[in-house]
Amino acid sequence: MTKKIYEELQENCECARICGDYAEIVPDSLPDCALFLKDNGYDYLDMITASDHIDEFILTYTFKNLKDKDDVMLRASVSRENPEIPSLSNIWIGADFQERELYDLMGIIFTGHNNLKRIVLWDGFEGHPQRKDYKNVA
Amino acid sequence: MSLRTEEFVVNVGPQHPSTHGVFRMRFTLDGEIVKDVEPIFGYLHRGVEKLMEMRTYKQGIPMTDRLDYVSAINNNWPYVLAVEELAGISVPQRAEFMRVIMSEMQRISSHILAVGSQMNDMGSFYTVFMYMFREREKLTDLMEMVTGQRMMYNYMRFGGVSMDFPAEFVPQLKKFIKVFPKYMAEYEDMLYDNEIFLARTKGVGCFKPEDAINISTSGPVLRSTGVDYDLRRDKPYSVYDKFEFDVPVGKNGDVYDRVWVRMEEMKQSVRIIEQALDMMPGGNRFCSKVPVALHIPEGFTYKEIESPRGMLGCYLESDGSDKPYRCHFRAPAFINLTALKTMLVGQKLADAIIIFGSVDLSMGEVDR
Amino acid sequence: MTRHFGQGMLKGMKVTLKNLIRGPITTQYPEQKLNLAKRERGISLVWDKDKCIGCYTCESACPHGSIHIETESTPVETGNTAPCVKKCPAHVDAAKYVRAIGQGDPSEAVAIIRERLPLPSVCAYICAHPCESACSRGSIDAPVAIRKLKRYAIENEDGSWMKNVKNKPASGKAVAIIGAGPAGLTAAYYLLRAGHKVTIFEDLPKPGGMMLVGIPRYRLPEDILMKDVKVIEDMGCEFKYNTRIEDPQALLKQGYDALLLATGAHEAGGLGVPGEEDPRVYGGAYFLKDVTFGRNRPIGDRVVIVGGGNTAIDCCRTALRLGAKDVRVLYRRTKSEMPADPLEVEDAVDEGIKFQFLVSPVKVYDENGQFKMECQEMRLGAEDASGRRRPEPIPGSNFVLDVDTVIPATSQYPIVPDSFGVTKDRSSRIQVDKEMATEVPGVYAAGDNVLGPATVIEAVAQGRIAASSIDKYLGGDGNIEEHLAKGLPLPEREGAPSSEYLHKFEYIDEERRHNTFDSVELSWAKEVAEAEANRCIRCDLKYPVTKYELKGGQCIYCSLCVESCPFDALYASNEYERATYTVKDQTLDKEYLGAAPKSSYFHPELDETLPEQTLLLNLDKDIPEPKEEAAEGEKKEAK
Amino acid sequence: MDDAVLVTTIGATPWYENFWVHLAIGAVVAIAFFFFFIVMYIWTERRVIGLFQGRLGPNRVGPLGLIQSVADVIKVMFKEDIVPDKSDKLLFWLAPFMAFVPVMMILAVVPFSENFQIVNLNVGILYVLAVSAISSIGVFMSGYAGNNKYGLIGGMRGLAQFISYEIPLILSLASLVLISNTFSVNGLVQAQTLPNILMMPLAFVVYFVASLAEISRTPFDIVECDSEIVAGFNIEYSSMKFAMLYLVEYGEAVVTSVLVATLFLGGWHGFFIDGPIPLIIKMVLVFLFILWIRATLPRLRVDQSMGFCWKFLLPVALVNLLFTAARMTFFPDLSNWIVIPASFVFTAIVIYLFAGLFKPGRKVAEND
Repeated sequence: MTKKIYEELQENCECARICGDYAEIVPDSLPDCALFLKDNGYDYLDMITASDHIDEFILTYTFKNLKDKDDVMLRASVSRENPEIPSLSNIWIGADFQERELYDLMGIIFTGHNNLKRIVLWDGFEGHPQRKDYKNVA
Repeated sequence: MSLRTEEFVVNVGPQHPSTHGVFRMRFTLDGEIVKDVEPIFGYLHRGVEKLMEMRTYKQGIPMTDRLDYVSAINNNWPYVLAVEELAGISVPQRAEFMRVIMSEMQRISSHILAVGSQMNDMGSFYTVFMYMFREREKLTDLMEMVTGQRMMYNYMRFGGVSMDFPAEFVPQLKKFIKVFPKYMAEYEDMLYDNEIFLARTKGVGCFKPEDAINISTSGPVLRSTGVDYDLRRDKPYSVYDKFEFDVPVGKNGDVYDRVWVRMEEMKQSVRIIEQALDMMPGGNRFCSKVPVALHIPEGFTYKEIESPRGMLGCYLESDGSDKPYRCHFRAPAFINLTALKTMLVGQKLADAIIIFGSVDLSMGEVDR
Repeated sequence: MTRHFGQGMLKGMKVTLKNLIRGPITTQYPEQKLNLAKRERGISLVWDKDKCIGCYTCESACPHGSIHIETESTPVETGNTAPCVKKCPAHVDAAKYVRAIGQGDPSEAVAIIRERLPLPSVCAYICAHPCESACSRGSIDAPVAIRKLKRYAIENEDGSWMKNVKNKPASGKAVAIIGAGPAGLTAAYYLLRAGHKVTIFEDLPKPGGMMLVGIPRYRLPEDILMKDVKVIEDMGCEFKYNTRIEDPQALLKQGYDALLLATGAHEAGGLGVPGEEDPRVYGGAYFLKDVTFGRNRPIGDRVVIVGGGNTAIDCCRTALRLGAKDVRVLYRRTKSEMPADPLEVEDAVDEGIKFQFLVSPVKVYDENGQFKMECQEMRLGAEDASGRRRPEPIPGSNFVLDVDTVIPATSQYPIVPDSFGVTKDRSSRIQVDKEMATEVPGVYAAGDNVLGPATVIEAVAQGRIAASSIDKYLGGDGNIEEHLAKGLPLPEREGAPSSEYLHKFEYIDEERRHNTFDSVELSWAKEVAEAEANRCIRCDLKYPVTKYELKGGQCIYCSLCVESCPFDALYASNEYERATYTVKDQTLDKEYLGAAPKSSYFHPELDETLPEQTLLLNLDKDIPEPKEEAAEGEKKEAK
Repeated sequence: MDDAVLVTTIGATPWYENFWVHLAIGAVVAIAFFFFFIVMYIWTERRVIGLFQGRLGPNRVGPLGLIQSVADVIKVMFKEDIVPDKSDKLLFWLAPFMAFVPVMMILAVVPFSENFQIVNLNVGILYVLAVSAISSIGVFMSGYAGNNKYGLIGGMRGLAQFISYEIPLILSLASLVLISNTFSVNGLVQAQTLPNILMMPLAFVVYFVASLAEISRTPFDIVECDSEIVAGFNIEYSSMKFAMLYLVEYGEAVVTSVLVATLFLGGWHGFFIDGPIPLIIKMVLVFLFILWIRATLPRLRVDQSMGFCWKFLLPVALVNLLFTAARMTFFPDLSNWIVIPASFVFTAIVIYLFAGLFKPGRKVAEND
């Protein structure tokens, strides 16, 4: 019994596909899906993470509705050649550091992020250590 | 002739008495007023998430201790919950209660450290810090009695906990719980009415609820602004739905409210421990039988618990082998730090240090 | 707005003054800590030389690879029995025969099996393999597939075990056995070996008892069953089929000197709810028996099986093979508490059978032709005596299922008519003493009619005991041991046992699996079986450890190794204080530790290099008798 | 004994009456007194604050750790003397002396007993104020010379605090001089048949709080607050120079407690015997009270302490001076029994009225 919010999400952002307790979306439609959620009470961006599945990166976003105590999960997959996805840091300031960390460790470029530099590693570091194919260059 | 003034940059750098760990902030100061702050991370980055991909599930448990080393037991919980859900392991009732008791004790000792070092940042030269550490020492003894370790407990296992409570533990814990509120009253005398404490904390580092939600802060930082959200009550995991406890919520999100929320949470933890001790079933089933090198079918899950610093989550992906495919921890302190800029800019240097201390971060979790 | 003119500060200063008067409650020195439970975990590890068998488990369990072990390649006999042998009711020497397969000699393996088990082929297919649950390799990654290896052995053996069979001279006595189930056949085999004449009375047309009717053909093909029975027939046992004995004691007067009742437990338990006498409620055991003889009633498309044991799984997979479209199993507890064999449950799930947990039937009724069953959701409450959590119904959670047939596979019980003349307990199981003898002299009983519904291997074990006591009763010495194996040299092993996690079972293709009763599992090739056999860490042997080293600096004292050791050869000692100094690499050994009673340190000669303790009390000086900290703390608070 | 006249003839008086010999002996006694008490104060502070905080304090070196501070001083002496390269070498070298010497010079005026005083200046009070101002310059000089941003901030804060708290200090002394109409310190002590604290409680409060700020002790130790600006002015110093700056802090504590004891608690007047012993007892009591404050209170922010000085201490000191002047003109020879209760009541009224001015913390939306 998928949640009501997912049905609404599917009507508004046409590219969302519901499976079980999370929604698969196309990367470019991420901002308006997020805005849609924000207007319907899911205004707390909980977590952004990414995992490297060799030919693609799967990004997972979770949102919370603090009033009705409900969670929503969005997942988007981004190809390995150009790992681009619109950034949420202008809607949620909380996304700023998490996106920079993913850029730093996973090498995913968040378009529209105003200060996308390495957060955890020093700037001269080449390569993205969290990737599966990262050979220890040093 | 106009006096030419110039802003200068101060590195409140990795070696600084009140950065609670290896953390550097580059302040641009105009005299005493902070114009801009730029946090610099990475001094304690050990790549825990990459290391966990090279270890089996069980070998990953001691790694999670090293995340937020101030409240080590709470780190095990989301990881263990995630693995239990993916592998379909059931946890006996007694183990659930043991987990609750140990993590609530850990919450008290973590809040003690937070409030104690907060007072020390304000200059009361370790006095309140020392009194609180006297209590923390008793708690650490109790923890050592159960787990054998004082800091890196490595206590939780998939399907329960690693060891049963020894016989002397429960009476000692009951005695501690009876004595602790008296000591708490002592701290409150020293804190709440002290004019200088009020002068330094009331209205300092105000933080509006909308900002708190927008910056997705969590834990005492979020609750001090008036947003009433606590995972233990709103999205109960384990056996938290069996206890009744109330969630302290601040009014105007300043340093005073954060200290008040932490002190109240300590009292609520004592209440939870009392109820847990009564409700704990007897017997000696503290863990269900699970092989050491567990093989988990393909899948992913995201589990969250309420750690003393906020919502500590573990996103786990498994691919059927005995090693996690991807394990990401949502570190509450790391995300609370994004609130640093909105809180600090415009404050004085002395206030900036206290506001930064009230966010209560532990660098192991921030840098991972 | 209260006026602040310093009264708050004074309150604070009162507190500091109170603490000044209270005096320094500084953190006590560890030695003075009173109630520290004597079980500390990770401070310094102690390794027990004689318990350790060199299985390298702790080395692989350590997250930081700080344990380094070197063992000799030739093992040593230790004489302690492996856990799998202890757990097997018939004490089949599983460790030995798995080693034999590992050394590439399946016929030797069959010889070892046959020393304790006369029905190897049957057990190779359907044994409940309690040995695998006790396998210490199971606590590492996954147990060794002992049953599957037994199957590989019986398929590739050349029957060389027959050569050193020794039959005792004919004793001229005759024994009558009622029931050709596992217990009966085992007893017959050993009594024939002991030289007695044996006739078996079976009321079914074919031998096998529960093995024939209780277990569907896709699990146990008929030719495998007949292979074992033929061995017993060739030994001269006389089978009388389709003869139902009403008064067995009368046989004692017709020239039989002893009697064994091995009638098994064929009666199926009911649903236990109103409306169950409807013909569409088809008892589990009867359903399987009718399917075996091809005389089962049609079960329609929607079949619901109630129960969680092996019988339930057999019924649902059989129903699927009979063409039922929607097969569903209801069980009132959860998946982890199902008594059925987890591998069987996995196979059922693979075949598309739906499982619904925490559900139990309320009543069954017929509504204008459509058979309906009302069920209720359950919730697991507190744990009862047996450690399993008792399901409690959730009021108002009833829902109705449209079904064609309901198969209750909850429990089975034996039927022992009074004419047998033996005392029975409440659920009509025959009371026997340790020697399997009933109170009537010369009359013995074994198998499910004594145990209630149990596994084949337990029936075989009881059969053995009955055979030796009957032999003693008939004047023999009661020793039915056989020595068939020729004995192989102990296997060499360099370093750690193979750590690859095999466990690959191949099955026949999907379509054959759903419609036919062919055996589901395919057998293994030679190298797959030997690879699996070499995963065994040989608990009854010991590869003496020449070097056991713990890198002190690298060890993080998480004690995962202590928990991973299947033989408790590693434990954490509570030398609290000394371990805090940086410790160079030490070779750990229990004797070494115990050497210097005073110094609780790994290396006694390291003691001199230790800097003189300033902060902590010197261990040699007598530590002041610590006063009861809690009470004294209490006194202070009360003051 | 009338004022000593500066007699320079040699040989006319016996050798012990000779001025230069008298001066030499006095100097030796003063310096011995000064250094002995500095070392004792260091030990007392660490020990007493330890006891306040429920711990033992140094107890390893010598009986009860008495020789601990001596050991510290010796240790510090042998440390390497690092001079930062871009620092102002001359000022860097001069600063410790500028800070340390004036503190010692104040002792010249302090009367240890009826007739033993190194120099009996008749303008003793002015001399004390003038000399103590110099040491504040030394502090700022050390902050500036070390070419360290923290040092600079510490120095600036120190300068601001010393200058602003100088004024209430002078005004409270002025009211003292009014009563005993003499500037010489010995004269003041002789006039104190009853300790001045009873006659002038308000002056005592102002003087004590102002001198706390002068020696930058909690709650005003913003000069060298280690939680914000690491070590304030003496951050770049090591070995001998650091020892000097470290002794400056305790030297000022010794000098302040001596001055408070002489000016307000009746100097060498004792119940049974006069002379140095009651003076030393009073001095130690005053220092213990300072320690008690240090163990409890957090520190104020820079602007709060300036605000406190200008908005609270200064008006109170002025009102006190006005009240004393009025009393001396209209009823100069009022008996003590009326003066003491009247001045206590007056103190209570003034503090109560002025407390309204000083609300802790900024205006917060709700009232707590």
